[in-house]
Amino acid sequence: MDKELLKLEHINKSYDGKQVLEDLDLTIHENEFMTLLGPSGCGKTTTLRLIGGFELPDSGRILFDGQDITRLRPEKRPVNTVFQKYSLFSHMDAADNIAFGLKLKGKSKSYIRDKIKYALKLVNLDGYEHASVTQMSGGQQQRIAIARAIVNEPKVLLLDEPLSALDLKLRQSMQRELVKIKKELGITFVFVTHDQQEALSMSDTVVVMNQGWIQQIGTPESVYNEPENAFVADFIGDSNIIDGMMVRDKLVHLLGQDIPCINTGFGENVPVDVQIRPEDIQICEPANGQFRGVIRQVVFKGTVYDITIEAGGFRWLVQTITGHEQGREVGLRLAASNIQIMAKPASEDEEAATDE
Amino acid sequence: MDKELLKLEHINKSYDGKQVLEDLDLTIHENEFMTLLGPSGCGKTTTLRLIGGFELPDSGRILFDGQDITRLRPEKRPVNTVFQKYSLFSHMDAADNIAFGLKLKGKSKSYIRDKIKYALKLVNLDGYEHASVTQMSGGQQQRIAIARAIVNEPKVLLLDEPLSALDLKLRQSMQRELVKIKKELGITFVFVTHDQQEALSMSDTVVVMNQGWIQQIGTPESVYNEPENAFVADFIGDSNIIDGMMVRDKLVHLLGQDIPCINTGFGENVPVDVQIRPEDIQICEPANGQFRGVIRQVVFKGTVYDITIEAGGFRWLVQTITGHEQGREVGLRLAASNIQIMAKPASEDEEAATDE
Amino acid sequence: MMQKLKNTYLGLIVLFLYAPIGVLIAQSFNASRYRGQWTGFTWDWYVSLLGNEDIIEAFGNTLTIGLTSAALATVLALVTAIGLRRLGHRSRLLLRGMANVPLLNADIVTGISLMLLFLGLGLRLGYDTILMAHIVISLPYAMLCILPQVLALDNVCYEAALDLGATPFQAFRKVILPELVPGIMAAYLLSFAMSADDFIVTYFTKGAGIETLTTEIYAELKLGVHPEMYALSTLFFVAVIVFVALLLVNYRVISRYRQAGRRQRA
Amino acid sequence: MMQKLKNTYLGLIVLFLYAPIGVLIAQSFNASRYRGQWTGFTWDWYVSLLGNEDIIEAFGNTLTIGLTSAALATVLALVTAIGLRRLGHRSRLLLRGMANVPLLNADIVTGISLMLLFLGLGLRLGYDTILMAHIVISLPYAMLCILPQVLALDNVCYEAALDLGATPFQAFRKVILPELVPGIMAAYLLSFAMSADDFIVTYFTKGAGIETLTTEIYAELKLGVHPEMYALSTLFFVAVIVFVALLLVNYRVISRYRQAGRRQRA
Repeated sequence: MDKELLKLEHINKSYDGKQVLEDLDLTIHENEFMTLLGPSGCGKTTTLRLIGGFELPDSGRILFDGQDITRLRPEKRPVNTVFQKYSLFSHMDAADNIAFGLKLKGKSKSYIRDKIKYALKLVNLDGYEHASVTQMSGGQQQRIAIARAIVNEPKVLLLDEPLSALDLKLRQSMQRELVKIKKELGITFVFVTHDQQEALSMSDTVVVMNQGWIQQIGTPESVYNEPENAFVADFIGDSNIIDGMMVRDKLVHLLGQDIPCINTGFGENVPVDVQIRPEDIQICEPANGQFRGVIRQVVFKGTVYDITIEAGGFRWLVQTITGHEQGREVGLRLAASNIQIMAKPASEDEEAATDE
Repeated sequence: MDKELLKLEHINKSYDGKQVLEDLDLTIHENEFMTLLGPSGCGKTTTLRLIGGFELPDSGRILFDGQDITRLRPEKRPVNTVFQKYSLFSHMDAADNIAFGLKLKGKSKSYIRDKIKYALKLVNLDGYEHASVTQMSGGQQQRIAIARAIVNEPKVLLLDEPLSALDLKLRQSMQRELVKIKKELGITFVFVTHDQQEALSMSDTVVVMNQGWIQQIGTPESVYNEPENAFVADFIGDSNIIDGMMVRDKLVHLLGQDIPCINTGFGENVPVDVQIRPEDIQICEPANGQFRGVIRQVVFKGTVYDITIEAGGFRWLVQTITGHEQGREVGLRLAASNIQIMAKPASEDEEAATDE
Repeated sequence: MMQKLKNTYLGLIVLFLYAPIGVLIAQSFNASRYRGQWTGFTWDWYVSLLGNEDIIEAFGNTLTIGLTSAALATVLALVTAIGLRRLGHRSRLLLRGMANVPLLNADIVTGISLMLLFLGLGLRLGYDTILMAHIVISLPYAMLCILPQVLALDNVCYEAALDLGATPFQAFRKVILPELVPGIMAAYLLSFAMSADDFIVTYFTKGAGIETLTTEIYAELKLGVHPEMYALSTLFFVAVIVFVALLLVNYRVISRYRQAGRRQRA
Repeated sequence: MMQKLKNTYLGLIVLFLYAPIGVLIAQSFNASRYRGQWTGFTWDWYVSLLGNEDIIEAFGNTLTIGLTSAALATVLALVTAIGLRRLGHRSRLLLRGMANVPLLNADIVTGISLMLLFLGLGLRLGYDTILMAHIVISLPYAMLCILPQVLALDNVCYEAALDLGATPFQAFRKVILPELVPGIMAAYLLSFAMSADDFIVTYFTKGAGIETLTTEIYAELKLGVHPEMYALSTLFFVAVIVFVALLLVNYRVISRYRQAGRRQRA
């Protein structure tokens, strides 16, 4: 990873007596695509607004390239923001929107014209200079917002759920475009979203947040495959999360069975959370399984079947490519490498998110 | 399948000179969960409204249990409807909403009270008799709307995208509940949606519609695995759809290669559309593949990786459980049973839906 | 500092709007007949009001004309709004525009026009002509209250009622009408306010021998200084306050419905 | 059949609203001084209007008072609305309510109150007092136009401007103010209409020797039948039509913005 660019140290922030961020530390590197991911109210947007300068922390520091910018006004910071929506100036056309920041900085006309042309090309809106922004679709408006931000050549581009107002197909194509733009510009992106799919498919680094705490920082693969606690496991993807007991290294006691796993270092006879992804469970003959159970429900989802199996007193969610017959008795097998052991949460903040 | 209950014969319908339904025939059986699936403007909602009596066909007949109900007024039909949204009477509480139809029919007070209690229990809103419907969440409101419809003991319940206003998690749990309610009541459901996932996971029969035509009728599995044309293949799930040529039975010419398949009866040297699901493609060493290509993009999606591979002049979408390295040369293998051959569309209506 | 300046400013605006009425109220309790000299507090002017039969009669006229004209204007507005609902978009816009013109027209022009019309039709100016004139001036306001609600009505509720076995008439009476209650209430209250507040249209259409409160106040003030009239105006103002409270309650009901709608959409 | 009935009904309603003004217009072109007898078409009354210096002067007063009071009321409303924006929800609701009370108060009560206030302050009634009175009556209407737009302003645009390097003052001038133009225009036009249309408040606050168009019409009509006044009223009505056209254009602009907003949300 490149050198450190932005550093948040011991940030605390509360609104109306409610603690939104608690002793937050975060380091963002040059040229990184970092995503802050979490449910609403987890503090991800507040973190972004602190970096943008729209909020001041109650305590703590923000360093940019080693310099303290904690109390610098937003208009002086080397960052630009793409907001969730409504942020275009509706009385200006596309080109005037894009030129807004450059005109304030007193750039020359020819410089501004070239920049507008370049930015529109980058966001795939060649020739839209004089389009009225109120006539544009949601996707086009967000592209103009991106163009307006990047012509100022920020060191860091902040994106506050920029795609949340778009429909699914458009969102997916904008995700691909954003990654492309990021590569072309070679600057740092800090992206906020509550959509785990979006976070996984776009980012270099995913920061999972909940209730003002950072739950886990890692690559998309590590966050998905090796969640550090039940909240992360549950929030990202479907999961079976079961209370277990670590008997000793590489052996976990689960629903009455001792099951081999590959985790070590938890100690002996320690209560743990055990996570198994639904696609990692094999269905076999009852005699061959580690657990024996009955298929309760089979739902065809297109690519996969969602199969609910009651075994060992737990309703397992299993995903398979082939269908199975409802009511049949089956066995379940777990490969040691697919079992993820997680320490029990130290505080309630790390507990699994409950369905609303 | 049980006996025929509802029959639409040669239905034509146009608005303002635009043909919405064209010579539509559809048979709905007793106790069937039928879903009408298609993009907006495909005529699915119009079909439902014809059954409900809110529209009259320009020509054609609607038979219920053998009797012609084409011109029967909505209030006289043995069907009830759950609307998309806004349909509760906001000046009445939950119980009065549910009792509305029963009171009009002059049922006794005790009958009505029992029915309300039963219906609220069925939709999991025990004890909400006197709740103000304007204070309820979207999911609760739709449950009340379902309760209000079913207390009238319709033979057929029509559901017009009832879940489209709900968010993802709630929608999924309501899908499960609807299937449960359907089983408990044992009546016919006709469900309209544009969400293919929803259609596949709930229905006995899926009717795929586009531009006023029925494209395919079948079980969820058959519609997904054996689409009859490129529109269905593209609309339901991700697909690779490639122009091919049927050389003879069980052999198709595809991107310069002759590939074995299992389809017969297309004739010799006939142009066809070939569909391969992204999860059905195996990546192997270049030397072992039927096609040889280069990995262009790898996107981690959680359960699977979306891998874009350029091979034989086509950009293949492949889904795998394990990751692959971008830029590497690989081979692609297709099992004969995973290749779906489809006749070229007879009219433009059946062409693949284009991304907007 | 900034905050204090802002509060001072807002305070001045309120003072600006309310100082006149404050002076009026003070004057109505002033024992002296004359402005500018405060000789003590008195209820006298209010008491003498109650003994003034002309005023009692004018009050009766204001009340009955207001209640009747508001009721008729509201019914006409409701029927018109429902008629407009079924029209095409263009003709609807045109008719809405036409209904709004009288809103802006100077009251004195409306008054003269109505007088000419009534006289041209050979009517004797009196109670009936005031009533008709008040319907004409209230109707655009009543439309303003009712039309948006009628146009916003979703067909879905009507169809849901049919679906559950209601005839079209039952669906209208049991589902559509109750949904419109807030708008109808607002139209009635506003029409009544327009009727009760009006001076100039009444003045031109009333003929001799009949007065409403506003014309009575005007007539008495022309004859000389009458502190009773200050008392009457003060009572008028108090009535407005009560009235606004009623409107606010009604507005709360409307906004509760609106919020519910918004929640449904969200 | 049903359709025909409905169209007839809508036609009657329009007739009901416009018949009075039709009679007025007809009378203004009637060669006879007297109602009820049509002796031929004439432009005479319009021509004699132009020769009437009193009326030309009254027109000048209406125009300058209207333009000035509307400008001042609009500026006051804008500043007040921005002040209200930063207030808490409860005090905002209270102040909005207080600003609405004068809207409903009978004009005659407002007129008497203002007269008492001005006399109490020792002012001589005349041009200046009319101007002040018109600001007081226009201000609530101006607020009504501007406040919703100011409250609906999204902070996001302001923050986006800061983000792009604007100082808070630049952000206000270049981003916030242009977004408010439709509301400001509406407030100005409506305030002007209120000022120009007013009779009774002007009557009580004008003093001797100065007239606006409405008081001039009233004064001349009291002296006897003056067909010139019918002509003047007709012109007044035509001005209202032009004015409504202006408002509609402005409304189009507002609704285009609104639709854009709605599209963004959808």
